[in-house]
Amino acid sequence: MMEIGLNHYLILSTILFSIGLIGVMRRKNLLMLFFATEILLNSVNISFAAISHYYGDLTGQMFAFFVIAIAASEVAVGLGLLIVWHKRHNEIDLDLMSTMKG
Amino acid sequence: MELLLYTALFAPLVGSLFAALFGASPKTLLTGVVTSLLLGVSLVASTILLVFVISSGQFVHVEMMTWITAGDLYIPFGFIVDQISVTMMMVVTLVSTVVHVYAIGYMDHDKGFNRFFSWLSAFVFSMMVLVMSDNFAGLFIGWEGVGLCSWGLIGFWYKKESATWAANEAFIMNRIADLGMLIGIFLIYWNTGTLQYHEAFAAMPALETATLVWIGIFLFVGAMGKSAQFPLHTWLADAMEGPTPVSALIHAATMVTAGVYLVVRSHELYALIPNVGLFIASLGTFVAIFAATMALVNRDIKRVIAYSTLSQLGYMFAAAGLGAYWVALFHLMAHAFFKALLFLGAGNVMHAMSDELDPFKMGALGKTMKGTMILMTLASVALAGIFPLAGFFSKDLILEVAFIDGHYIIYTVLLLTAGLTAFYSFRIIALIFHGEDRHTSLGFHPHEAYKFMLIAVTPLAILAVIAGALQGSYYEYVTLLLPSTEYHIHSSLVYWTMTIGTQLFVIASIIFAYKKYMSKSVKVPDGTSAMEKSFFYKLLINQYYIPYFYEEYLVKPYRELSTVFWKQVDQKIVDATVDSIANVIYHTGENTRNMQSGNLSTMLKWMVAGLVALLSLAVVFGLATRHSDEIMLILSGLGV
Amino acid sequence: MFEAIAFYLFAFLTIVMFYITVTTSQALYALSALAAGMIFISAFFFILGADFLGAVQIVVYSGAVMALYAFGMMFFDTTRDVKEKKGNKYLITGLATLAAILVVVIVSAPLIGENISAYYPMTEGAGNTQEIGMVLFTKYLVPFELAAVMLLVAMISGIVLAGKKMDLSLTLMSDREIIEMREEKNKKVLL
Amino acid sequence: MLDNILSILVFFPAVAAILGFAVAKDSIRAYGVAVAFIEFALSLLLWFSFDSSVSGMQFMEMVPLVPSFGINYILGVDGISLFIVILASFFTMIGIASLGETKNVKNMIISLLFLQMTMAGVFVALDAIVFYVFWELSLVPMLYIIGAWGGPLRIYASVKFFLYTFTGSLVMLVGMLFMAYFYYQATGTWSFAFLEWYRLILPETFQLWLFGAFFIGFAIKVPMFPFHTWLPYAHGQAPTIGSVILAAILLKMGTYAFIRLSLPMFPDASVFFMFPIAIIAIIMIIYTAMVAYAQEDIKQVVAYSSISHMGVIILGTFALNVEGITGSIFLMIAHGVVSGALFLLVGVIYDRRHTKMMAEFGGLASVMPRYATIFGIMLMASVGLPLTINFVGEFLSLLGFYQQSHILTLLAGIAIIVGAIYMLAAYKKMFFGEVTKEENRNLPDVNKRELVALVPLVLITVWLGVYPKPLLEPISNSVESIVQLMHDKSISEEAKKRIPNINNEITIAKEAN
Amino acid sequence: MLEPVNVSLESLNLMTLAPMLIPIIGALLILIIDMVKSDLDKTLYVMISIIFLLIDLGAIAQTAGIFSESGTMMGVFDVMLIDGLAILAQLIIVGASLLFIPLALTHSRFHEFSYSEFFALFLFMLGGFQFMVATDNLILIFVGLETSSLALYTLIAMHNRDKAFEAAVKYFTMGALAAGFFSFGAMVFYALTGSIEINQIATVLTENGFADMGFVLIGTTFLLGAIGFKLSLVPFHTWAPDVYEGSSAATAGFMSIVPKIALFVVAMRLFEFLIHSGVVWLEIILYIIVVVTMTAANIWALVQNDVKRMLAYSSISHAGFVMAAILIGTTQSNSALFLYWILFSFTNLGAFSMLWISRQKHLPLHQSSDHSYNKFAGMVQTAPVAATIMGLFMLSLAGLPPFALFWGKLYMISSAVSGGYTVLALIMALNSAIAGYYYLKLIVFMFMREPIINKDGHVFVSNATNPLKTIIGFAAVGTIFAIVAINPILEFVTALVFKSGY
Repeated sequence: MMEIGLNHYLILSTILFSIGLIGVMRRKNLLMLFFATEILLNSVNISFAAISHYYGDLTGQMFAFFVIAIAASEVAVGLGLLIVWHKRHNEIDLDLMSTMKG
Repeated sequence: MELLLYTALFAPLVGSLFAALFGASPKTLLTGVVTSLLLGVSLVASTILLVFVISSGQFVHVEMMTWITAGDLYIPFGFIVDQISVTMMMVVTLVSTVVHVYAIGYMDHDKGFNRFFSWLSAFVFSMMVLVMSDNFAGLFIGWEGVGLCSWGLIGFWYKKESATWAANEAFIMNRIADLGMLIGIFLIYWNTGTLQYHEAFAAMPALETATLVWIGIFLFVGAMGKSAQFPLHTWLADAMEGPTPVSALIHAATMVTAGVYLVVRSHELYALIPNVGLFIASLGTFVAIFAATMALVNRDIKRVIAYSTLSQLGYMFAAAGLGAYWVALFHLMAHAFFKALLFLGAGNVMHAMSDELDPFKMGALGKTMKGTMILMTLASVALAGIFPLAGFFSKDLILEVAFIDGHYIIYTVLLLTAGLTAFYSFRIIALIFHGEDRHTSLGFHPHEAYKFMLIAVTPLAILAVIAGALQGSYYEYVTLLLPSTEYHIHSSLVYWTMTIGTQLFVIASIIFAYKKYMSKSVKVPDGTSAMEKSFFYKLLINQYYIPYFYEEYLVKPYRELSTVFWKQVDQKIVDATVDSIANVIYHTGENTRNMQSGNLSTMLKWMVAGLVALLSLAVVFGLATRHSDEIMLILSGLGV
Repeated sequence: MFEAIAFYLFAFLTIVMFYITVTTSQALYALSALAAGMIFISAFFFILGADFLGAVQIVVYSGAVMALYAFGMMFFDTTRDVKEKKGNKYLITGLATLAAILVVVIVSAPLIGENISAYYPMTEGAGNTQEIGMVLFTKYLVPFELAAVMLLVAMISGIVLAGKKMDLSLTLMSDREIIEMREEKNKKVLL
Repeated sequence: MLDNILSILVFFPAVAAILGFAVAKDSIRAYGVAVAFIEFALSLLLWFSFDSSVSGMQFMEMVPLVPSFGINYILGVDGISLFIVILASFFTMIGIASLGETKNVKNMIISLLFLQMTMAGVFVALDAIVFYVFWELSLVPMLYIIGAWGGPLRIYASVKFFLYTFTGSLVMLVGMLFMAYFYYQATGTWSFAFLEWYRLILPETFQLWLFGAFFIGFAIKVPMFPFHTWLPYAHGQAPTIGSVILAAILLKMGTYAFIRLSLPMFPDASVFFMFPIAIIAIIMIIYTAMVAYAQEDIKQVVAYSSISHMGVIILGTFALNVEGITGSIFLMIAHGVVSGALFLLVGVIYDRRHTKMMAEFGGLASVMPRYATIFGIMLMASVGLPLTINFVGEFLSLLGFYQQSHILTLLAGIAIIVGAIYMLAAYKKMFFGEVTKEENRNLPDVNKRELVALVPLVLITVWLGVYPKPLLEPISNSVESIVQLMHDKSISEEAKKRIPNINNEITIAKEAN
Repeated sequence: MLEPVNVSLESLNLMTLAPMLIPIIGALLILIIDMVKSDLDKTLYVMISIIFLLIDLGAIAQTAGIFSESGTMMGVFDVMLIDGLAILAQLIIVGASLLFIPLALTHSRFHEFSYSEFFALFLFMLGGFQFMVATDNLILIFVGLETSSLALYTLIAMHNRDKAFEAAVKYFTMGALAAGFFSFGAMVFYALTGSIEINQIATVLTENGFADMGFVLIGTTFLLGAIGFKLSLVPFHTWAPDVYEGSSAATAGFMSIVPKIALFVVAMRLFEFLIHSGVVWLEIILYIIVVVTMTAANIWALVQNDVKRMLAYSSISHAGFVMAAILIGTTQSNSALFLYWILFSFTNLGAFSMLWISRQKHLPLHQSSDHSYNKFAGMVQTAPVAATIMGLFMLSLAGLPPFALFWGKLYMISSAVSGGYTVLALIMALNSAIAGYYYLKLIVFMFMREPIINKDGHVFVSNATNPLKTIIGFAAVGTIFAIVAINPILEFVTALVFKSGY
């Protein structure tokens, strides 16, 4: 228990990941939704770092590094879309974004 | 000889086609004349062939061309002229020639004159094919051919509902019988490997009896249809809707006797299976009396004659069934003559009475229509079997046969029938020609038919008189082919008592008929008289309620069942199932499409749900790994 | 010992922070909670000796990303409460916890990591950053370059989408209108 | 020329159809007739250069399409397919010649020519995939013809027709692929060639499954009870020409396929399924005949009657002896001629009165005597009167099956009774009795254009009824080889007993009794 | 202290990079041109893109040549992996793009094409896809995936109307979630094996005999989620219909082909070894997913009333159909996958282009959406040729012989049969029967209905220019005469697939 093993980190990141999932599912505000997606990516990063630490292998950190990069660029595009949408409708509520269905 | 054969065969066809050319166009006397002439030619040819066959005692056998060949099946168009077929040919050509000539006069005013002759000659052609063919398939061609023609001729006046109905009835009933015949043919083929008469019959003795019995029965079923034996007899009476010459030719002289011909033709078969023969004989006897009774009370000349035909056919079958094939054939021939004569006479009467058929409305026509009266009386006498006319020889012979073979029941019944025959035939004679004049009051102005019509029928009259004399010589040549069983009652005493007894019995019933129906008291029945109320009268006048039974319990159910099949089964079940499958699929789509709500967070939920589902499956699998072998079993079922 | 304390502490903190992020109805709280959470995560990196990663985490996230978001928030003025009609709460939490449990169930099983040989082992006596650099510019050169491209793409996208040119849509204008617009523009240029 | 006459026969109409787009509307009919005539002449040429004594395939052609997957373009014709091909081209010709439609007739004729291509293709293809291609392709023009020129329910009818048959044939396709895979396992090379497949002897279980797969495809096409319900709609809605081609040719694809594929490839399965199928056939015969009797629409009567006749064909096919199969093939042609003619005749009256309800008519015999006569002849042919074309086929089919089962044949024989019943009843309703409806009083009798189509059919009906030899001989030859093949291939004792060995058929037959 | 590493250029084997770099260079060039002189006409950019794509094709052919000699090659520190799959996939990607890019030359102007960035992004996206297929390194796959996805989101949004934005946002958000899945899955595998290179993972896992089955399954699940999202497999498909409807017909057509083939290759690399090393669970899962995807998508497509949306569902169903190949996992099935996809790209691009050229800017009243069915009513009378061609594509999609897609279906089902999946084969066959209905529905509308309001047929080709017509003609010819090409394609594909050991 006091000895922190890999599993601790894995479990932690799993928990964080599911928090992210909760956010993804319950957020109706687009911006908040993006926050949740960020959480998803970050939670994974933790375990990457942990694994690489416990294996003494750098690949994990590499992956984490790239994940960060990806997250950043997603933010850029996401905000772009957000702005365009907001310009048009002055709101970013998902429930009002369902003209196509069936 | 071959040429003659072909002439005899195809002359009627030519005539028919010729008449058909004018089918749609208005009446031209030409057609009638030409067809009659061509039939004359055919008659002459047949006669020469007859002479040849008699003189030389050998056959004319030709094979025109192949018809059907498949696998081992080989069916040619082959024709044979031997004693049997030549007899039939004579009967057919002779009667039909007469009828043709007669019809020229009879159909004088009819719009469908040309059509009529076309059909009539076509009939003769098919009849010739029937009797001349040398194999069962050819027989079947003629068999169906005459069926077709009789359909066309019964329904000749197609505007009359009753006529067309009768036509269809006749056709369909014959079809039922034909099925039996077809099966018989199949049996013959698969057992003997051929359909040629001589080969097939040659092979038959080798077969076991059961098969032979089946063959015999099925063939006889076919015969029953054509010869209107019980229970397929109803169509014959209805067939009287057709023009009278048709009735004379088809439903008295020729077509209806085809059944008898078939039995005679395959005597070698029936000789092997006497039990079936006995059955045939019994049925024939039954029909004989059965029909005679119906004839007693009927109030339609033609129907009366039709029933008498039926009963005479019964006689023939009785004879044939008892193995006296040549007798049957002989009676067939004789009967053809006088019955045709009778019909044609009736035709004259109809004409005179402008198609009135109820004898009670006539009476005392003898004054205006002497010729006809003489002819019909002659025919009736012959029918009744008074010495020395044809009927006597042929019919009494049958009685003797029955007696000698010791089938006393058959004998008695037939004897009784003879009496009935005499009674009803003279009943109508009396009603038509003698007694009070009942028709003028009803506004009929009868007149004698054309001279040439009377002249035309005289040959028949002559034959009806003298045919009996030919018996000896006839026996001579026909038994070259048929089993020559001489029928002689050994003690001449018995013989004479029998013969004279029969004669007396018959004469008595004739006198009774005259007494009953020449009296002044006879008047048009109005359903009041005690007799008409009596049960038996009703039974007979309604033909034992058999047509009613057919209508109620066969025709109607069939019609209703068909409708049920269509409306309920086909549309409500079969088709509905197919459509419902499609609909189920479509509606599944309709109902589930709102899963795609278009709302983003719903979509995200779906994704997560999918993930979770997979994860839980993963756990399940993790647990299930230890049961992996069972799982593999299931998967193999899926084809994994 | 120290590690354990640190782990549990930061674990607790991150969980709380992220929980706030996804639950609060105050955009501002959410944002700050997210930022805090990010920073705490970088703490894990430092614990695990991935210093470079930690640094990047702080810089990129609490720097760039947060800045972007903050900018975005000002833009939308989401300081006010974001009203969200809740979806089926139970479903959501249910799904999430189920997912968590399932994963945990399996993950908590000890991992058989014996025969794992490090492909890019950490070399003693070299700083984490150096090692990273070494691997990054040899093995992961291509991904790195591609990541650069990706960022470029992201940048272009951001510019294009947020750009003024999107304001009037040629897609929705009939061709005639487009022509007129063009002429308008040319006039302006001439004047 | 003769070396690849089959290819010409198949693709000439298609090419002509494409060129047809360029022809002006008003003269397209002449163009169509010309093309169809040339096609017909070609098919006749095929017949004359066909050697009736040879039982095997003739005019074989072979072009590799996808050699790596064993798909080759193989054509060939034998006695079985020859006459159906001729029939197809013949009907296309008279169909176009007697075309009544005027609404964009151009599309109609072009699609007819395409249809002609597919029909020819199906019957001469000797490679499963090529066969399948034409088989499926034939749906498209028919879909268009029904859907574009049909009656009020035309779209429902056409789509039903398409999907129903499409589904069936997809199952068949799986069967084909399985067969090919089986061949691959046996020989190590892929092949879809029928003649290759013939040489394959499959274990009985496989035979049963594959037979089933193929059966679904064919049975829907035939159509066999209970898959028949698309047919009444298709016929009821289709324009005259559509019904004619459908009844005359397209339905034959199914029965032809049974003979070409199912029997030689799965002899044991054929024997195994003989009685079930025979029973289905009998149901078809009697049940549909009764349904036909109940109809009020003359066209529906003919439609159901053709289902009933198909029943006889199936029965003959599954007699598994030379007589039966020969009979069934001949009956295919016969039924093609007769039902085609009947549909044409229905079309004649429909053009005049724009109704097909029999109650609307009555007494036509006096108004249109020529029409009545021709109808009568065709009716008698359909009823199967001797010396008409149908009789030969029905006789042989029933005769053939009699060897297998007496009682079933007796039941099937009821066909000749029920057939007479509904046909005569219909004829009576339409032609006999007094003319009741005013508009019927002065209908014009059949005109030249219609006679052009009808008279040849009448002649054929009688000619082949009297002298079927020229057809029967080649057919019988080819059939004998197939039956022999089946006998040699069959594994089970039952099959060996049921399927006659040509060399001593009679003795076998004797044992059977 | 770290000693400096020295690497020889040969060992880098830079040739492997060429095909990916070319489009990227092209993109940069476009950007530069735009900087130098703005608002040049789109035709210029189209042509530049085409040129670079052609060069790219050449480069791929080059690599193909090398591959055929020396077999699979790794490059640049073994990150790049050029094998048959990579080559085939790149050929399809670039080829399809060649068909797609000229669709920008429409008659009426649309917003996206007024940007030079559009073309730049397009080329970047291709680069991303090419990287994805030409490696087995999860990092590179991930980065490539994101590069192309981000570009794609933007392309969709640039159509610049509400539906387009909605589509982009939906796609983007779900994409982000999918990215989360992907990284998690990769993480699990990394945790398992200490490597993120598929073949390493495979070797390690097989060494320890799948000891931690649990971990494997989780990893697979998450990766399946991510890949399934891109391949629009049920239940990860929900984005597809909306995105297809929202984006322009051209983009939709492109989306139905190119991203999917890239993902198929990834899936093939990833799942093949799992299935073959007896992860029965995955087999079951894939079986279920394949069947459900095919069937459900078909059933939903039945009830659509917009052609484009219908085509969206239909391409979902096609994806499911093709996914079966990965489930079956024989050489035949894998080559069937490529064959199918080549033919599919012809037909589908043709169909979408037909929609594209009939795109109106302002909808008449009777038309609920851009391409609602009743828009096409009676088309054969107003625009016969167009109607015929459209019908042709529909028939081909329905798998009617002898048109292109039939041969794909044929070979695919055959591979199922020979793989022992007879039941699956039957299900596939029956599904094509269901699919027949909705393709037929359009044909019925075009050929058997009367026009709603009798308009001239111009609307159906309003958007057409010669380039577009050429493209459509090309697709049509390809669809009709596919049969002549089947054999060479099949042999080529099979050879490559077999040589790269799948």
